[in-house]
Amino acid sequence: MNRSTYIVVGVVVVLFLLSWILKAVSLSGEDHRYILHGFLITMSAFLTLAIFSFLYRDNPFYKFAEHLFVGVSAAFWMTQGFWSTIVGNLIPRLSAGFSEFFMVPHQPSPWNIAYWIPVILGILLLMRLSAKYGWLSRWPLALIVGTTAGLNFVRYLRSDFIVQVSSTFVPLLGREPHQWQGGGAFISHLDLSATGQLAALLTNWIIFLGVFCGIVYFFFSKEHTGVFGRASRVGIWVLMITFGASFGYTVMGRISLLVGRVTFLFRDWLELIS
Amino acid sequence: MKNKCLMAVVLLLVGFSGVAAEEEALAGDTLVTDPMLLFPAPVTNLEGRDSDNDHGHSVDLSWELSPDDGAGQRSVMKYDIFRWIPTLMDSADVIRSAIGVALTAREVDEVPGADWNDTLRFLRDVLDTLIVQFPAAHAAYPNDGEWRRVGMVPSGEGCFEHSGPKDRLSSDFLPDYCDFRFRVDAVTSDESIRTSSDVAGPIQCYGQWFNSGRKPVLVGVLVFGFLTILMVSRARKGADLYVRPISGIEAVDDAIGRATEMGRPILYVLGLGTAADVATIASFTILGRVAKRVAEYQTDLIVPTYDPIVMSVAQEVVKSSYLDAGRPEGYNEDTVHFVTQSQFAYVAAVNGIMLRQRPATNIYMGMFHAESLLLAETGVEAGSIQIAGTDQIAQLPFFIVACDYTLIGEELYAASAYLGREPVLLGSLKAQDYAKAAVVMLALLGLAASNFALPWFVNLFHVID
Amino acid sequence: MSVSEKLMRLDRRWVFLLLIVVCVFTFYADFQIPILTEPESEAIYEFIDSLPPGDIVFIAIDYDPNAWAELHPMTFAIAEHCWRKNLRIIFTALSQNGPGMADQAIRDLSDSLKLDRVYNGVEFKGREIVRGVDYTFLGYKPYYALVILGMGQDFRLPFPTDYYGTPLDSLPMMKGVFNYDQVACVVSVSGGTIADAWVSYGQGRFGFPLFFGLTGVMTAQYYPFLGSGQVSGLMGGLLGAAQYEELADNPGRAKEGMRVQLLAHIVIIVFILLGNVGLFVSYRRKLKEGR
Amino acid sequence: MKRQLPFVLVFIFGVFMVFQYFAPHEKSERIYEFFLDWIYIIGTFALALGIWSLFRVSVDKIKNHKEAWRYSYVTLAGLYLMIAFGFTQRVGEPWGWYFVWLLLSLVCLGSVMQARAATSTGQKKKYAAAALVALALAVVVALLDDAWAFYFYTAEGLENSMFRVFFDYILIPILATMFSLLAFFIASAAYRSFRARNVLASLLLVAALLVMMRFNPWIPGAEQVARASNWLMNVPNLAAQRAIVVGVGLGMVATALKVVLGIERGYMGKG
Repeated sequence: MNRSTYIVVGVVVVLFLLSWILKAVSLSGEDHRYILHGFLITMSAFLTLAIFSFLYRDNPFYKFAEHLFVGVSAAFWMTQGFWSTIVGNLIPRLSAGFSEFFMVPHQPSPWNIAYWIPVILGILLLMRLSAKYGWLSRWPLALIVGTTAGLNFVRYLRSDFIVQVSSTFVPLLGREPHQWQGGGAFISHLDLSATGQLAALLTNWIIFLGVFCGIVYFFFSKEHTGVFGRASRVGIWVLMITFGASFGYTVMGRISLLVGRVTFLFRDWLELIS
Repeated sequence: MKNKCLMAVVLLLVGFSGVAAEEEALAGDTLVTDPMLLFPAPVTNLEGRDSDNDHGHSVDLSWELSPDDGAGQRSVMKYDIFRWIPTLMDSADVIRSAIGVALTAREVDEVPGADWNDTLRFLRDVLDTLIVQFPAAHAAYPNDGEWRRVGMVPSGEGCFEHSGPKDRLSSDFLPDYCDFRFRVDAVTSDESIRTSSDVAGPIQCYGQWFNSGRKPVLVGVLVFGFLTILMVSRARKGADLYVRPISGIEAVDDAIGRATEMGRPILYVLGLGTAADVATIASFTILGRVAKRVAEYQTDLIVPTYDPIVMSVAQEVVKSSYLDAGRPEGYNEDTVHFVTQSQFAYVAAVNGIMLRQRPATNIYMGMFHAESLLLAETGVEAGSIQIAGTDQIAQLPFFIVACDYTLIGEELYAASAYLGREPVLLGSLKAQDYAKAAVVMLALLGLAASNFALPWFVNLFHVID
Repeated sequence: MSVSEKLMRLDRRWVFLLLIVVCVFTFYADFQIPILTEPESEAIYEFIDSLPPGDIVFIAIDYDPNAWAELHPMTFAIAEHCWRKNLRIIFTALSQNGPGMADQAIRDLSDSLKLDRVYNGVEFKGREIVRGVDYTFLGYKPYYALVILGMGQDFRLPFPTDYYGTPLDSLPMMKGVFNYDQVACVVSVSGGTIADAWVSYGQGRFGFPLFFGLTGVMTAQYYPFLGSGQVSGLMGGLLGAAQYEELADNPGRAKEGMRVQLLAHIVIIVFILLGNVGLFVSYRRKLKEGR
Repeated sequence: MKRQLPFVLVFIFGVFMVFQYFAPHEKSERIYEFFLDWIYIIGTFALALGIWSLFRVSVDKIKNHKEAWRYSYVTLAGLYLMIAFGFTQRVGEPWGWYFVWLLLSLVCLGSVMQARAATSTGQKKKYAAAALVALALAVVVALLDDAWAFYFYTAEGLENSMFRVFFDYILIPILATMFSLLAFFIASAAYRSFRARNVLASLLLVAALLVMMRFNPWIPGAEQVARASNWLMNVPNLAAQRAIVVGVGLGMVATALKVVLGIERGYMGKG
């Protein structure tokens, strides 16, 4: 760290203290722990700016915020997991004794014995820390992967596959399904207004062809040449249009997040706007 | 202490029998027979049967509307559904409420003692013994039991589903395998003017072992499973299977080479998925391949992980790749390390790695959410070559914009097969393609069907849950 | 370095700077912008608007505080609309860090309902919003998929008591309300994969009308469900919320936010155009040199 | 055995889950619920692995003075503090010596680190001594001060206001700010890569521009742009999404099947 760095750090520290004091003073009216809260608000403002400073370039403040964030969040999730899952979910099922120790209502049931299995598996998982019995940790993995794989197998077959297929059954000849009364009727019913039958049909056709070409693009076991190639080319075009569109669509959400932060800085910290 | 609790329970029993009595007054079948009044015609053909495709505890009732439904003076306003309930079930209810009281008592009890638990255990045993006797009690119809209203439907409706929870502790628990008897009253605007139907029953409810509504899925499972197994076995026999080149994957090897030349590490990000997510599983296979190359070229590999289980699996994978490459000594436990299970803390840390250790190549494969662009843009800033692949459609645009190569959706899964070049994996890829062809075919047929009035075909795909 | 190259190789920090400037500027500038509504959000508005008083709307506040900026406006707009129409609401908060925020939101809402207001020319008298009568807040339970399934059986399975510990049976509005059958529609305002669960575990199994309020990034992903009829209408990001506010004639956070949105978008568009101008010019030069 | 048994288990569990989907019966339901619970519980056990790994890496950084090693102290401090908050609880109204105690215990841990990292035995001794002193003081404070207490046996810790405070004032701000960086990155990414270099890039560009202008009331033909972008989101988007979803869906189904059948084994460490 060279001299300029020290100066910058020094300035920031001074500003921090200044903000703390001012904040505490301004809070001292309404709440009695104003010193603590002054510090906390200043702290979160500091952290916010530290992260933003990353936009300029990597710097000690960002490093500080980053490392703090990692440590705190890791601990947060572990503590949460312990209390909510182990104590909240498992202990009451294991034994009355444990439940009393952890002061959670015991839930007796003939099936409770089954809850020792995850405990054993969990311990097996920890085995991976030992070089000798590490291989035991594969059993719990087997349970997790196996069950989820089985679940995914049917769930996606149903929701992503069958439903989506059946929903491509769109009318391409008439406004409503099941109403093909032959060419004459079709022509006579055709109206050309923007919301009319023709428009609806065109939409359906485009959707259908889009899906078709898209699926063609995802064919792996056939060379993309000739008609097939052209179809897959159209497919990738459709994909690109979609990606462009949803990119543009997302911008808005991201800006709102920024607004949220700026609001915090200006209203809660600097109190420049009400 | 224990006696105290039991006292409380006993008191409760007394109190509740009183309540039960009041209920009777309300519920018992009250046929006012006054010649001056015109009673509506009763409903006919009252039928009940166990509801389909469920776990039991539910009965479907249906009947033909009373002729007076919605007709002038004697108009029927609603139908009351009655079930014959043996008194035994009341005592069960009492026990249940006693259990509830005991539970709350244990909550507020400042010194939690085992005796509350004993009481609860005792009560639960009593409840179980009672529940065991339910079928017998129902069989005893019409002795010691009474008709209770279990539901009502407005006039004009000729069906009712009488269902309860499967939890035997809840008050409206509906036992399986009991001979229920039902009766429907046609009620006029004046509650007291009603006509009862004939009694329907005995009707039992029970759970099914097959949900017939899901046949289409079953067919799908069977067909797809068969297809895969067929293709894999063909591949094992050594049928050569073409897989079109996937640019992103071609690039991986060059990227590793580049990193070696520059003497800079390779960053492999497995994303936010759990070890069971398909994307992550595919990513593991790719990681294995990358790690093998890295081991051969003696380049550094950094794999920060988000999920501890993913971490342990990834360690397995990398370790065995180093073994395959014949450089077990080159493997270091901390190559794959855990960061934190918080999305943005993870991103912050990975961004830090990118800017400080300056990896020559960043590979993102797996499940990504909002962090995708944060990672990719920082990677650009750090001047790394970036290869991404995810099945999260929402994140594809960002990878496509910010990375040099992107595996779109299914390409990620295909990649693992393409890399491994193992016939079995290629075989299953082939199976997927056939399935896709089938999709297109079905879609075309379906279109034809839906346009030329063949609803039965469309209905084949209708999954009832 | 030539002008065209400059245009193409601008340091990205200029973009950042300009964005910040715009963002801050809008806080102080005071101007309004018109909002154009779209059928996706109109679908929701019209459905809710057409419900008779007393019907129950199920609003799932399925997001964490970090999606607050985008999704809160939707929750506010819809809930206020419902209450102004004397509909009753069941809230849940199926997202881990959500409940506290949801609770606060409900309080704020019921305060704002005390005021008399005029929407679309209709005069609405302010009234007291009573817990258990006008709404029930069920709160949070882990494993949302299971919760959604459970509520299909009976709300009392996952939530024997509401968020404040009151047994559901002792809440007036929950009398005779057991599961989705008694609910007019479900609106899931969601910032994550919970939306999927609502489709596959909720609507897929119990077939109620399902509406989504989604963050901008998710929206595109959920259009297929709109097409396949599994979802009956959706609001995408702040714009969706603003449209609802426009429809309900209830300008709030979203319309406020749209001002920043507009300027920020313009900034980005301008930069994109600059880049392409640079590209175009350099092409032209290459062509010239080619000759 | 070592290698095969896991795959047998995967097969059994996988097949059961498939079976369960078709069997609404109460018994199959119950087992299904068990499995779901188990997974969460095992996952929590795994967190311990993670924390251990994080700890090891940080300590290693400090020991070998790797890149930005000083900051690893911050990580460890954060880790320790948050866990401490999770298991302690204020009893009296003021915090008493709580923060002093935290500080002392931090100092203690810090000096232990230093002692381990130290090269010369002299330094080692110095740090070890410091650690012991700090530890002793911390114990004394913990014993004498009754304004707060350890809670190893109830979730009271989570009620500890400091746990909440750290969540609200440390985690949430950083999290939200990291998230909001996206606003900038999305802009720079758009500027850098939305260039009409070739057909695909142009399509990307045009679509994006159109959608980004959709609610801009000041451009000519705002109505039409809005309608056009709406059409983009509804028609081509719908088509592409569906194509990808079908592909991805199939891929997932296939991979799931491969896993259940033990064809895909990469995830168990056989790259």
